[in-house]
Amino acid sequence: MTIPVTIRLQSADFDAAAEARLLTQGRADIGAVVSFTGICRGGAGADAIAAMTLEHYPGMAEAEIARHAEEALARWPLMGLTIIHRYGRLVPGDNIVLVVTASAHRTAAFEAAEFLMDYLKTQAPFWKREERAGGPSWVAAHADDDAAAARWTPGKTSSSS
Amino acid sequence: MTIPVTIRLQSADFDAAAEARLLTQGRADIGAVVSFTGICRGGAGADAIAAMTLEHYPGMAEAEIARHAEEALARWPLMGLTIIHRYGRLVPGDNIVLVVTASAHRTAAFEAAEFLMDYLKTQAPFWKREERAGGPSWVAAHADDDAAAARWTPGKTSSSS
Amino acid sequence: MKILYFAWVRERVGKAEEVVEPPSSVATIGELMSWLAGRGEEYAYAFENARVIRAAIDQTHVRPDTPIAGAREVAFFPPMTGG
Amino acid sequence: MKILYFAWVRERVGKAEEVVEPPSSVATIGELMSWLAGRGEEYAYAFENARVIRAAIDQTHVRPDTPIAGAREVAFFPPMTGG
Repeated sequence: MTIPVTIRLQSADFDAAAEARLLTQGRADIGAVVSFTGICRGGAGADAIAAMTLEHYPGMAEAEIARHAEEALARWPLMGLTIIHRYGRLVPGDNIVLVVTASAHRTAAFEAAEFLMDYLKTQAPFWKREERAGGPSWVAAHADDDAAAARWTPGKTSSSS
Repeated sequence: MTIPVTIRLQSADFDAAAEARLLTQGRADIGAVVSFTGICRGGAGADAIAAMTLEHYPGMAEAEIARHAEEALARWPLMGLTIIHRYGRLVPGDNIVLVVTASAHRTAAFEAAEFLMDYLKTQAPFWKREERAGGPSWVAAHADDDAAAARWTPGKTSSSS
Repeated sequence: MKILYFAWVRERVGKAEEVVEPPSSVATIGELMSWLAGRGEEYAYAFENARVIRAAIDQTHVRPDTPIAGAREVAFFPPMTGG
Repeated sequence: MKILYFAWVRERVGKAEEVVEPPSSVATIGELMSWLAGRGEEYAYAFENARVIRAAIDQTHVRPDTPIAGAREVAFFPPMTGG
């Protein structure tokens, strides 16, 4: 059976509900659907941002996401997978990223979605530039994101990263 | 700040997308939304089911779910939480349960959603009765669901349950 | 004391609820199950494997050794299969 | 050899891409970064903390000790912050 996999990079917004519906409609073998939506936060006070620009490396971004989608399909018994990552200028409240996983049982759906999000945060070539009152700045990578991603590597614990 | 919490037990279907939208609309502090939808599976061959009836203990079901919602709010920095559990007769493909968690960051949203699903599976007073060609039968509890729920109890590992 | 039955416990007992007056020697949930099991064939069938049956007092999960004194509503049911 | 720059590496270098011909003594990604850093003030600024800069050869993540022989496209960028 072919597992439906959708990967899209786009500047346009996405409809998380419609994407989840596409994975499940007309099927009776899916028991669990997990949907993760990442949203542009506005911050507060001096940290408030007016907008964010997501830069990406065209070609490599698609390849990296596809590679991790393949890995997720190999590790968990998924019945459907959708990954959408936006690029360009976003304002607070805008959607950034969507991961939808479908499986017979909830554990596979949850784990695969977390795995993909951890890898998107640390391996997919995207960079966030925030516009604040004090001027624009590039978002720094977070050590805890690296630790989160490391937990999926056999023989590697988060404390070693 | 009051955290929006919605808990509903109903025979009617739910709209996962509309529920998620209710949690996030008009806000710019939410960075992560995790939505879990549990769906009635149809099974295959001799295991195929025509329908499923979800019996519940009115009053206690609401109380148990509310108690676990409180616990999730105490353990994770959530900014919104919606739990909907259906009862009554469902056919394959029908929605059963919805958990939506909103937070600033993905880890809290993912963990709280998994915690709530693990507890709904093992502690909320619902019972599934499946209709098969060979007659109706009550779904047996799964040891791995108990193990999944036990991982959230401090000092208790899944192997001890 | 009001007793509720759910799922296959309800089907075996043949009713969803009833009011009973156990003797004062029946002090715990486990003893209440034993006492109910002696009330007839359908009860004996429902409680034949009492170890798998879960109980709640006034809508809170309890264990077999929990005292029933003061309970208004006691429920018996199989392990939960929601979610 | 085509070189791409992203995010603040791109801003510091002042261009998104260029074609360069490093001498044959430049064998690895790390050596390429050192060689680029010597091409001018903007490059020195971009690569002043080379340890934090990530690299890809032909759209695959590589380490500083990876040889650049045969590379068509080399990219330099800060740690990724997608998702």
